[in-house]
Amino acid sequence: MSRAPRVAVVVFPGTWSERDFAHVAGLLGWEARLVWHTSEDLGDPDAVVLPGGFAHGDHLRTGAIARFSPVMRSVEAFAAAGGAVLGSCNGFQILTEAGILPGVLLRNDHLEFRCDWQPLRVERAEGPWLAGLSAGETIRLPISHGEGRYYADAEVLDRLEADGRVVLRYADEDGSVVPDANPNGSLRSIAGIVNERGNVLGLMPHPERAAEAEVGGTDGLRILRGLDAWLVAQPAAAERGL
Amino acid sequence: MARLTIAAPVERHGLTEDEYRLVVAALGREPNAVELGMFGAMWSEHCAYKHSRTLLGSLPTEGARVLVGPGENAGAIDIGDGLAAVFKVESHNHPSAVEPYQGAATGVGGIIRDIFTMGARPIALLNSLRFGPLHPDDDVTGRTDAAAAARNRYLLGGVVAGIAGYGNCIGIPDVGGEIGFDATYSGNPLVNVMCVGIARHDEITLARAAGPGNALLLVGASTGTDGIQGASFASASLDDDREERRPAVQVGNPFLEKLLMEACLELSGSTAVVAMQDLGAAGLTCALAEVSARGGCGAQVDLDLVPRREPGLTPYEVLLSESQERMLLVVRAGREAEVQAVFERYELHAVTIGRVIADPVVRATASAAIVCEVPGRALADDAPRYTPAAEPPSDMAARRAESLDELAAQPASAATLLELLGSPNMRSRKPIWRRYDHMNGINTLVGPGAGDAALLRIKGTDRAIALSLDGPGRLGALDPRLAGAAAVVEGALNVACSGATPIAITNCLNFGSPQNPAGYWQLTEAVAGMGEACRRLGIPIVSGNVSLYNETPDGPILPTPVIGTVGLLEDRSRAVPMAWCPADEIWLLGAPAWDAAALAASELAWRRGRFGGEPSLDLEAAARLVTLLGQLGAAGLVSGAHDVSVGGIAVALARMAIASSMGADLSMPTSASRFPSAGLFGERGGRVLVAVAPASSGAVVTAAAAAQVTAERLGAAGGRELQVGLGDARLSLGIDRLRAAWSVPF
Amino acid sequence: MRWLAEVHVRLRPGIADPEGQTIAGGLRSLGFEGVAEVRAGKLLRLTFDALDHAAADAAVGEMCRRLLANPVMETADWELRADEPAAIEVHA
Amino acid sequence: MRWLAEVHVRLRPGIADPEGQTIAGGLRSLGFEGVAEVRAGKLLRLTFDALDHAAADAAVGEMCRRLLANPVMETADWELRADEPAAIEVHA
Ligand SMILES: Nc1ncnc2c1ncn2[C@@H]1O[C@H](COP(=O)(O)OP(=O)(O)O)[C@@H](O)[C@H]1O
Ligand SMILES: [Mg+2]
Repeated sequence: MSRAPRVAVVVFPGTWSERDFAHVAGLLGWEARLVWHTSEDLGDPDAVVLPGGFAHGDHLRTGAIARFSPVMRSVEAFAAAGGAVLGSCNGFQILTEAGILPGVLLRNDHLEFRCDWQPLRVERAEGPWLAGLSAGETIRLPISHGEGRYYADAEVLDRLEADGRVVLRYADEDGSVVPDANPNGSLRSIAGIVNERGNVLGLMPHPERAAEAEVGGTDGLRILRGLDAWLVAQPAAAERGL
Repeated sequence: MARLTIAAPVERHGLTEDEYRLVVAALGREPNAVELGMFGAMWSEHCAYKHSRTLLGSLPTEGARVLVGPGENAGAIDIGDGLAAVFKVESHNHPSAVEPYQGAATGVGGIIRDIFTMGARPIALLNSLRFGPLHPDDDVTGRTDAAAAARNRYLLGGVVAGIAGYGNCIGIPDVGGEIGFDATYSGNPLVNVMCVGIARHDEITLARAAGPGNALLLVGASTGTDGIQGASFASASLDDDREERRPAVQVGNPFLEKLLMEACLELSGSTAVVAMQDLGAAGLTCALAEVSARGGCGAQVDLDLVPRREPGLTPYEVLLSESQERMLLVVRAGREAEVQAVFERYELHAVTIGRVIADPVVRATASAAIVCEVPGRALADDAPRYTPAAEPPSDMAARRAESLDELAAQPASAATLLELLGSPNMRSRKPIWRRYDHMNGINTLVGPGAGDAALLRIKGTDRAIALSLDGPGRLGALDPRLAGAAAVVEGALNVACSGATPIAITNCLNFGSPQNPAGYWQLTEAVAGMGEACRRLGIPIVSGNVSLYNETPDGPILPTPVIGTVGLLEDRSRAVPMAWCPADEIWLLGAPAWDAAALAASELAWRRGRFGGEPSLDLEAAARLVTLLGQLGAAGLVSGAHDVSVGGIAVALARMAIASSMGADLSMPTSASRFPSAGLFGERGGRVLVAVAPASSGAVVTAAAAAQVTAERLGAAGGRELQVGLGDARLSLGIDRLRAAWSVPF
Repeated sequence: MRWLAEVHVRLRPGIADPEGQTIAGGLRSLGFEGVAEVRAGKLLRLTFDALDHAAADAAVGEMCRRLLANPVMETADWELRADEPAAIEVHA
Repeated sequence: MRWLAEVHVRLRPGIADPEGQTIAGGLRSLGFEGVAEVRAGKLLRLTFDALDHAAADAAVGEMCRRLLANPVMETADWELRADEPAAIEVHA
């Protein structure tokens, strides 16, 4: 694909990672467009990002109110048509509330907000975001959330595992998935999952916060950069009828 | 809920009979109940600085970089490239004592509003906290029983959760601060929050009304009975009937403030906006009085137009409500719609409640009748200023005369180092700061726990700013003047240790009642000491806050002047970490402190029940050290630095060893062997440990000599053990033991 | 006419409730050893207009289904009553 | 014997309730225009042992006063009943 990738960054009232994503998009030579939640017009993007924050103050449940914003209709359509969607932190919570991804994110088991660098084991390295990584490797990304405890009933969890849709797990420095390395009590240490087609990724960590060495790491950049290669292999959004 | 009756007596409004007479004089008539309430709030210590304004006048506030000094919502300094750093520290001590979560949360919300009111985008928060002992056995004075300790733990938990709850939700990283424990803070915790914002010079918005006919827009939350009397409440000491006298608790709404912030920042460049003022203590009354007094004009508002959260509010309540997340904007006549459109986009309503008038009065109407008409200046500027009797505490001289020789002569043992490392005032703060989002905005180069100061990059430039918020520990108990000076010096050194140059400070003065001669003496002394140090270091004070009446029936808190320091690092690739590298030489820079008095007011002395001695600090030498550190950093001569503060050299070395996951082999000079405990655990300020690559040590020695700073080579980094030789004694501890001792939860 | 609904949002049985566990622990450490279990939920008091009881009840059910409770981990039940003047003062 | 108490922790009248306001806004934007006000509170379901009804009731009152509600901004009321096997299933 010759032109710069166009990425729609959705902004709900209370979202706060949109500027950080726009900054990193700049580093990647992407064209980032901030889309306010009341608009249904994503502007013919190549990918959609739902950033972190506290949409609607996280009142009631994280993402509970955001999922009804007009923009979500377009996000659902874009995802259904196979477009690349990334929901980080609050974005992940919104995707689950909207039913685009299964399960729900509950209050951390220790009841505290947790902001720290977190090692993660890459379980599967495919799709628009993770193809640049390799399965089994350990990466480091910042986490910053009070409600990241992934929950789904056993059936759903087993299906996710069977389909290889659990793509990131909380791990320790050497990549072992152990209870002590689980920062929020997520079932099966789940940090990130994808939808059936693999085009929608939801994860609690913040890839945009790990895109420059001077702020502590670049594994996040490796994730976002995956999009470039993936897009090259894709028919243009227009051709996919979006 | 505290609701004032119209027939409320003068006392109820916090005014004395004399002050009441001044009000009558200012009005040329008796005030009505509404006006009386307005004066009561505006002339409270909290709003009027009655006991401190005269003192604050003595502080240096000028400097080449100063764009906006004290008097506005926050100070602003030039950081190059046409950018300004806008910052201020604010206290929310009394509200936090009553409802720790909301008290701390609304404190954070308030200081953030001060920053974006100036047109600056907040990029960092810091917080300085003080609590009573969390466990009875942490208190050698034996004053803390199980119930008091439980209350202190409840307050700590609530305050930290409130700071995290507000800051994390609005999305401003909390990048640093400090936390300390002492019995005098039992039941009267200190919650000081600093916010730093960045603005282009031309975006800086002041809070001065102008242009009769211009519109007064009220924006944000609707008005309820929150915190009525808050201003006068913050100025009364916390005696036991506070449960009854408590006003309605204010509840913060960071989600709403985020929208308010984004809308105000979008408007800060606009010519449609003449002025912005946030509503804080004394609510609408204070905002109207200050914008009109600053602008030399007046304001007329119709209270019926103020959006209410609940029915039945009286004019009195509407004028004095401290409902959070509200802003007052002065908008050019005819351009209201354009401003309102911006707020609508952020799902907020901006209501025109009145107009700027030429007549310099604050006039409010309700149901077409005038409910108050008061000169803005009388409310904002004409409160009386007091200089009450000042006298050192009677036992002061005796305590300072106390000798610490015996304690100082005790051998410095590994056990003592481990004890100090694990003590509440020194142990790792990670259990606290990991609850704050400290990375939002991806500017954090050095975050909490990683250095003496936080370091944030300024995107689009090569620069970074260094931020520190620090108080003086126990020095105030023995020498409040020194406490003021030492806090300024520690802030400057924290910033200098990261490679930056301190360029301006803000301060928060937390003291007891000024009506008590000892209390007022402590305040005067601390302010004098701060001023001396700032002049000596050439650092202006651009903003600040005063919190008095911090006392309980058990007595006043330790005098606690908290200093927020902003430093500038021109080339952030020159940033200096806290860690050392293999083979680095470890040097001690600064005036030697091997004498017994170096233990005065130290953690070790306090833990051993030695509350006396004569603390000191060589300001001249400290100033030279700050300059030297700037030179060494710019020349890239030091690979690591950390200032000597609580716990002394031994704890500072342990902190660097832990940060580097590497030991060091060191020996103290023979001059230290007479008073080993003072040498290793003494806390006299003005000293820094630096790690220097062997190749650079020659240059460091030369630079130190030229700067007339004493430099002492202690040894070299390496291995898994921290070894310190002192005379014939040798203290040796593995990194893992140090880290384990330091990493105990609260 | 105006109705008052008290909606109870509860965690489904079997779903871990760290908040409830923490409260139970807190109560026991305060000396209430008899506390066997605490489950934490949400209490939402809605004041709203609807034609009649049936319509009001249907509305609350709809609000719970669409927004107030997430069926993945929560259930909701409610009490509904006409909102008398008295009640208005209570929450005004 | 075993008791079941449903404690309702409510914000005092007049205390701002951002959560309730946000939920009300959310409901209205979903088309429930009739929603006048939402007040959010906590629902705590306590299972505990006490000698008799009087003792159980006193205990709950004490728990509310000491831990469950913050008198500065909250009030608490509760329903108390003996915990029958049925009820146990409900929350087991
Ligand atoms: N209440 C707090 N909030 C945020 N950060 C804190 C707090 N207390 C301490 N810190 C951070 O923890 C680190 C160590 O704090 P402290 O021990 O006071 O500094 P030092 O001893 O190095 O002068 C610093 O980076 C400081 O910013
Ligand atoms: Mg320090």
